[in-house]
Amino acid sequence: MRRFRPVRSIPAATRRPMVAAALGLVAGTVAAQPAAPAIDTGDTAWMLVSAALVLLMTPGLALFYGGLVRGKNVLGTMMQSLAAMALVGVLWVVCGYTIAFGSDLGHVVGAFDYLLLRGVGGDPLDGQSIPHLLFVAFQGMFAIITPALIGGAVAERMKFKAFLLFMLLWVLLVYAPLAHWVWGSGGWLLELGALDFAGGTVVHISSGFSALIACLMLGRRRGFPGEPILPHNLPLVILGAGLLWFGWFGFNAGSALAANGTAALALVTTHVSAAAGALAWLLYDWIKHGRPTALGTVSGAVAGLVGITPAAGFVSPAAAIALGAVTSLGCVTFVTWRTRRGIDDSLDAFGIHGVGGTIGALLTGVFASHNAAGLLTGDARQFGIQIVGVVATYVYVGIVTFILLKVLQGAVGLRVTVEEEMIGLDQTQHGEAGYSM
Amino acid sequence: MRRFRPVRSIPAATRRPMVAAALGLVAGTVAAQPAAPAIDTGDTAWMLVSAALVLLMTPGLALFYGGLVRGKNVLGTMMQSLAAMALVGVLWVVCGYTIAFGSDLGHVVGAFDYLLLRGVGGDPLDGQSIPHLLFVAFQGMFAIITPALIGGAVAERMKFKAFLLFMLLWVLLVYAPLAHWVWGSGGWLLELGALDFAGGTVVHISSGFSALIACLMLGRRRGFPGEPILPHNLPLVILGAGLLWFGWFGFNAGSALAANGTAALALVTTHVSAAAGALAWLLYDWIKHGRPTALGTVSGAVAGLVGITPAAGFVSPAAAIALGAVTSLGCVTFVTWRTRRGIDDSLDAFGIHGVGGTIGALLTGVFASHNAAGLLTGDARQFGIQIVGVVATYVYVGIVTFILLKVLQGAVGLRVTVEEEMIGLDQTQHGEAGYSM
Amino acid sequence: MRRFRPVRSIPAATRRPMVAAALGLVAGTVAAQPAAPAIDTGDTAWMLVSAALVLLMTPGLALFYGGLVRGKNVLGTMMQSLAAMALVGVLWVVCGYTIAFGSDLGHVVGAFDYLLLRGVGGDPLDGQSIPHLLFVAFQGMFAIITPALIGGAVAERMKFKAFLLFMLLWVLLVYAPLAHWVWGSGGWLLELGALDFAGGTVVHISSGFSALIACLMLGRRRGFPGEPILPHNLPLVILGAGLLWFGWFGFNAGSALAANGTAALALVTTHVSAAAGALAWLLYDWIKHGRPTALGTVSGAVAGLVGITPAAGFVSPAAAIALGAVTSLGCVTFVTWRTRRGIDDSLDAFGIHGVGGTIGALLTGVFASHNAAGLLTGDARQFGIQIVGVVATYVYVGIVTFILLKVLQGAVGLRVTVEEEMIGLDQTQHGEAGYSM
Amino acid sequence: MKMIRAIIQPHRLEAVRDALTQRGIMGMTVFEARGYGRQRGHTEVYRGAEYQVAFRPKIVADLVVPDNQVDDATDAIVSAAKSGSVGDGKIFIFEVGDAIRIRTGDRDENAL
Amino acid sequence: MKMIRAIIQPHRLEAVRDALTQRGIMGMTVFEARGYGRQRGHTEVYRGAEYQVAFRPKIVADLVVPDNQVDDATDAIVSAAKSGSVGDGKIFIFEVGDAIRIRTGDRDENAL
Amino acid sequence: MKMIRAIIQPHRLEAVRDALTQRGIMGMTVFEARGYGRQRGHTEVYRGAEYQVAFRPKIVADLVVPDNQVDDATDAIVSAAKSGSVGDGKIFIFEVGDAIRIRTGDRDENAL
Ligand SMILES: Nc1ncnc2c1ncn2[C@@H]1O[C@H](COP(=O)(O)OP(=O)(O)O)[C@@H](O)[C@H]1O
Ligand SMILES: Nc1ncnc2c1ncn2[C@@H]1O[C@H](COP(=O)(O)OP(=O)(O)O)[C@@H](O)[C@H]1O
Ligand SMILES: Nc1ncnc2c1ncn2[C@@H]1O[C@H](COP(=O)(O)OP(=O)(O)O)[C@@H](O)[C@H]1O
Repeated sequence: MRRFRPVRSIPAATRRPMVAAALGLVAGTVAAQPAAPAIDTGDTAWMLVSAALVLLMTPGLALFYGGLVRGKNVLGTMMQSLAAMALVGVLWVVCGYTIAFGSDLGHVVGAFDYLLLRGVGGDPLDGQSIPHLLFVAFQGMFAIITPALIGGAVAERMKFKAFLLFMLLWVLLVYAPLAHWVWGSGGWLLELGALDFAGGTVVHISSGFSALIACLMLGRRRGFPGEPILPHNLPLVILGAGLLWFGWFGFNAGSALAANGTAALALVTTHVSAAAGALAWLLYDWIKHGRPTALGTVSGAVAGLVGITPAAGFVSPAAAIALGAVTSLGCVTFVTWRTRRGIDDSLDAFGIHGVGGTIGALLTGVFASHNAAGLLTGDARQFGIQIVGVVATYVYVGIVTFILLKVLQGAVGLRVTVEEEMIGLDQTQHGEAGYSM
Repeated sequence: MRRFRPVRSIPAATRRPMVAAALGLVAGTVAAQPAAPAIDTGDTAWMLVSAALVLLMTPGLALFYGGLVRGKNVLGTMMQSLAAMALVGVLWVVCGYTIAFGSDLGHVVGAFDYLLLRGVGGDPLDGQSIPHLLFVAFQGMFAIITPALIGGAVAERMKFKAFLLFMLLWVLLVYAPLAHWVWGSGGWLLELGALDFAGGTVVHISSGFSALIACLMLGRRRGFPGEPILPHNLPLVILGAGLLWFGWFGFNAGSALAANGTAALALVTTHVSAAAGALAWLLYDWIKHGRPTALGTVSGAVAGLVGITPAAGFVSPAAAIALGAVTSLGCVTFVTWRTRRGIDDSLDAFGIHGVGGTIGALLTGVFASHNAAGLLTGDARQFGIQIVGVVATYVYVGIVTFILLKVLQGAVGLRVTVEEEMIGLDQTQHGEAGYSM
Repeated sequence: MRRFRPVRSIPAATRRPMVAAALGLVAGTVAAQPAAPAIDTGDTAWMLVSAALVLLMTPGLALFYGGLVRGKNVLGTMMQSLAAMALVGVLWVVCGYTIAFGSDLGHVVGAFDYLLLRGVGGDPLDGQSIPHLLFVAFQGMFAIITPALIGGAVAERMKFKAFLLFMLLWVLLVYAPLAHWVWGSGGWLLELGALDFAGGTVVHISSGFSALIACLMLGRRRGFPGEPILPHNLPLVILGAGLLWFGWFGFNAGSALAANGTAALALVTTHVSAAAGALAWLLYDWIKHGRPTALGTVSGAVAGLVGITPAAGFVSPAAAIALGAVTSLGCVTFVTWRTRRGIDDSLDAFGIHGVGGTIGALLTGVFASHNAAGLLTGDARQFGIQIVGVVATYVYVGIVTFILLKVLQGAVGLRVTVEEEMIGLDQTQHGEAGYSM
Repeated sequence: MKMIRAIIQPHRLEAVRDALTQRGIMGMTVFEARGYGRQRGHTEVYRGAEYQVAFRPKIVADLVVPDNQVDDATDAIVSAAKSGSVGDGKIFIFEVGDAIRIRTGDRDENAL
Repeated sequence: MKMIRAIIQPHRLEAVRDALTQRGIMGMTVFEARGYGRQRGHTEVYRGAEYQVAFRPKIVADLVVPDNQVDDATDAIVSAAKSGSVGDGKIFIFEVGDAIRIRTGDRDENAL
Repeated sequence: MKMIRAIIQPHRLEAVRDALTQRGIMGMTVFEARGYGRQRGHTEVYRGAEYQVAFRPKIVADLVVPDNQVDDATDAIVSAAKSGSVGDGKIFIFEVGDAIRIRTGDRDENAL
């Protein structure tokens, strides 16, 4: 809900001022405010924490992914996340933010007015109640984890150099423009009225679909799917999932940009969707394979978290249960299918983020009932808009990612040698070993 | 301090408005407030974070417990906590909350008015300054970790199916009613004036005593106590303890339900009690066994955290040091004794949570001096009330847990086969291995 | 920015009230306030969280250091951090706080007025908007991690008893007085106008330089530098670094003592400095050794975090990028040199905290532009003051640490026996094994 | 002098050690290993797919004994490690040419 | 009866096992180990310093076979484990004095 | 051709490898293991209880050498691994029937 179009049918009257304050889109309210909008310490406190929580998700992802690969690739896999923190951390401040949130150019991209954060200070943006700098930081954390998610599809075989360059270009050419479309003032999807509370399209579909393209272009890992390639350390995976669940409260409830009822709603829906997703996959494994697995449980939780992301501030807790369970079952169905088909989306970056993000984005248009309306609450148009948003994201992300990878393939090559793959990325790409005696 | 009876002897006059604001129990103040109580963004920010912190405690517990068992049971042990997140996460929203906090039925249980959170929204409850939904979320995190704690007593041998069903029933029949007694408006222990700031009886005694009953009914692990059964991964245990200490700030200081002086007091007492508990056990090991152990240090910290839980907002920092140290030494004494007696409370769920919770609940009636008074501050009656609260909890929890387990024993069996126990729960219950080459 | 001297050249007029409110040093504003300064719930919420975040850094450090040593010393290394939590947690409340923040005695130390937190309650200190108790807690977390940092230089060979006694005396005789100099009302460095936003001198230089002295007095580990002594578990190190980065937001942005624009600025500068530090070391390794390492990346992040600590609220985000990169390259240069020279600062406590803290403290005097001015913004005097602060810290810390260690060497001995060192500290000092089959 | 290599189920190690100690046979060296034989591997589930894991965890215990203790030792091992189901493991016996105790330089059976 | 010890590159294990299975040779015990020979160790970077790590990870597979299967088995291993570069590993062959299947008490080649 | 198995204290591995290298003996394979012999196990404390842990960590180094290097190698190992206290470890010597270098197919001593 960085910025969404408040629909006419906001249910509780009490919510209106909150929405207005958060968004500054209701003319009257804005007019009523003094010229210099004030900082609210409570909102600021919550957003300081939210930024920190979202940052923590990337080390959480590093653990989640790192535990899933074989021991010889644990550092190579974690390094993809670490490099995102290092590279995109800097990049966002230099020019990423302004491409996404600079003043609108043709509804598709931001201008360079905030280059190197020129003019960004402690005063809030119009309609916000937190320092502008804090908004930059919060958004910057999203820009870090999104490309890091892609690593899951290309794990155990992609050249580190290629991945680093890919992230650099992808954040500038894919992520930042998409963020502008959906959340930037003037962005065309925002103006169209697409609902994406915390990044179902911008974060999950974009990274997921890029991941699918990347893993198809790279090809399968040696040994896949013939040999079992099993996680080397599931406790790390569980820990990573725990940190993701925890950090996701900042991701989703923080997207209210204020410590208010919408944030509380988003926190509750996020939590129950994760729980329902975990429970659904746990039961699926039990029924289908005779045993409930730990990896299934945490995968289901992440699927539930992905699914609720676009919907968090728009749906009721009861709807969030349904949404989480449906997303989780959708993901496990896809994941089973892609494994049978021999598609080596190694850690299911598309299988969970792409599929889950798509389901979530569409279901947002079905279940929306708070701050907006959807199919079930009588707004069929919203569902159509959601489809437009999803399709546009797939198309744009697909084309640009494909071109980027083609260029990099020619320039530096995407894949390590067979020899390097067999020895492992830790030693060959990074000169280190994850574990020593 | 979700809801406590403010005693006559509140020491500092300055604290009264805070208590009143937080509780809405002082008639005058409430009257002075406008009809629709307002949300405070600072309080809301703190409670959003607190809910997230308490959620994080359950993955923390998974690591703490998971590291303590043998490698072949690490996932089985962590799955008990994960399943609590999945199952109780959903259950709480569906009907757990309303059983605990619905409108009072005979001082013992809540009615079904909040079924599926019907009517729960962004507006605060009377006397609170945070969205009602946020209160639900915060309370829901407590309902998750409490049954997960029980897993520590039955680790490495209980059927997963039995544990899952047990949690389901236990949350509805034991936890939710108890929460109503102590924190629900109209609950009989609340009305009696029992002090339980953040869950000494509701969380720790209830889970601890259930754990004791469960481990006695299940019997010992094969090899216990003859063979040494040692932790397979102490760094995981330490990490888990670190996350617990961190999350406990949300648990205890969050129980002030506001970002105020009481929250600050609870944060300080929680911290120093943990430190004192750690120090006491460290020194105990050193004196008794010649070497200070890492496991002893973190066990002492957890004991200190448990002990201060009912007292956090009621005692001075200096009293918290005493309370933490006494609780820790009480726990280590019991734990040593139960091991000699051959009681296989495997990870000391009763030894730490039951014993620590009992000591803490009683000492609350001794040391209370802030927002309440105790034995040392001249209110002997409070100590009596504390005893009543403790005894009532033991009796109710004991009876219901025993019946539940008997029923489950007949229905699905409680314990895995000898063969399964020897191979390990990870493979036999979950079809996975914690670690692979 | 616990307390800094607001310089004449505060750039944005809007920042003044915030500074004034946070510091209570602008007479007019204070006079305008009512007699009893009010608590701000938003500021309090943020500081509750900040205290929790800084506490989490010590378990984070335990993992960071624990993963870097050999498996036989993992618990011994983590115990240094755990013991800091236990011991200093209690010590701070008993007398540490009052030595640092009690009423000024001769500009060098605090009096005993706050012994056992006598008179410290929920009301704020002059010029603050958070409960006094919360300020105590926040400061107490700094006092825990600082001595724990020293452990990195003496890892794998120092007697636990000696380390414990050393921490006890060092906190009282080194840390608390230094904190008084820089942040205590009346402290001579504060009065001189030294800038140390969150502890570049107090935390990093003090621990780093003590670490250097300690490792020189202890001598090298057996086998160093001839044999490779490599980290036994780099995923733990990466996890620890992730928790440090996360917790550092509390450390630095919390040092604003309020949820305001300065906190937001500090959060952003902290984040980008960490990212720039990580990126710089990553590229250094790549250019110098042909491969970018995971350990280098996280070491660079920590270096960037250390470097920005004194500067966080005083510099622009763009300057923070430069500061982070320069600090990181300074650290890697020193670390390479000290290894060649055979100095066994085992985990680079001086190499990162001492060197990084020194660079950061000096660059604060160069880049300061927010709430203060530095060399580049026309205040050469500030740079001189920074040098005075750094030199005074080195001299005082050096002398007292040296004497303390000499005394302990005579009294209990500093180093374990050769036999114990070869078997490992886990077994010989703590009677435990980190990992079992 | 012979080396007896016993490949056993991991949870039988304590029992085997006890049985040997009871017969006065002290000293062994133990390895973690993975084995594969007639015993069917087990199935692991990984995100909706089942994988056959051929290797199962085993403990390998190597003990060097004088010739006259070989039967005693193998009896002890068999009795303690046997459950009757596939996968109980094997014992292999090797000739040892010489033995040296590093501490003293004692050789041959004196080194044991 | 002989024990064949194959010291191979870790990533060759699955191929070796397949090759043996194809020739009907079942049963082996596998250890993780570290080896050092002609193959140059590798360099690890640790905070600005380079260290030569002599030992490289290896898999040791021990399999006991009847005398008449030794050549077949070694052929299978060599063909599956060979890449042609230094470090491919070694095979060593040992005489086995006796074998016992713990489950049944079968001895000698019947125990395999 | 003999296989020398040295069971040593873990912290002696580097010294042993150096001593062997100095005498021109290259190549060995090293395992982590746990041992139990005369050396008393150690006590571990677990929440107020003390447990006797019989097994202690050991390194097992297997090296195959031509017959004429056996004495040289054992001398090197003994000198580097000896501290004089119980637990220093053992050396066992086995006859090796054959050796093959996988890379080249070289056999016997040429394979070393
Ligand atoms: N030919 C062999 N060579 C080496 N080890 C073997 C051989 N056959 C079996 N083993 C080891 O013995 C273990 C048990 O053997 P298996 O055939 O599964 O059961 P059983 O011994 O009951 O017949 C295997 O897991 C493997 O470690
Ligand atoms: N003499 C030896 N004794 C025991 N193991 C050896 C010996 N020589 C080599 N090895 C093992 O074989 C592995 C491969 O040997 P190496 O000389 O590096 O390559 P190659 O076999 O291609 O000549 C080593 O890493 C080591 O584990
Ligand atoms: N009979 C044996 N068979 C196999 N390994 C043995 C035997 N005796 C000792 N060992 C190994 O040698 C190690 C050292 O033996 P121990 O008796 O403790 O000391 P020492 O060699 O000094 O007499 C043991 O830990 C064990 O690994």
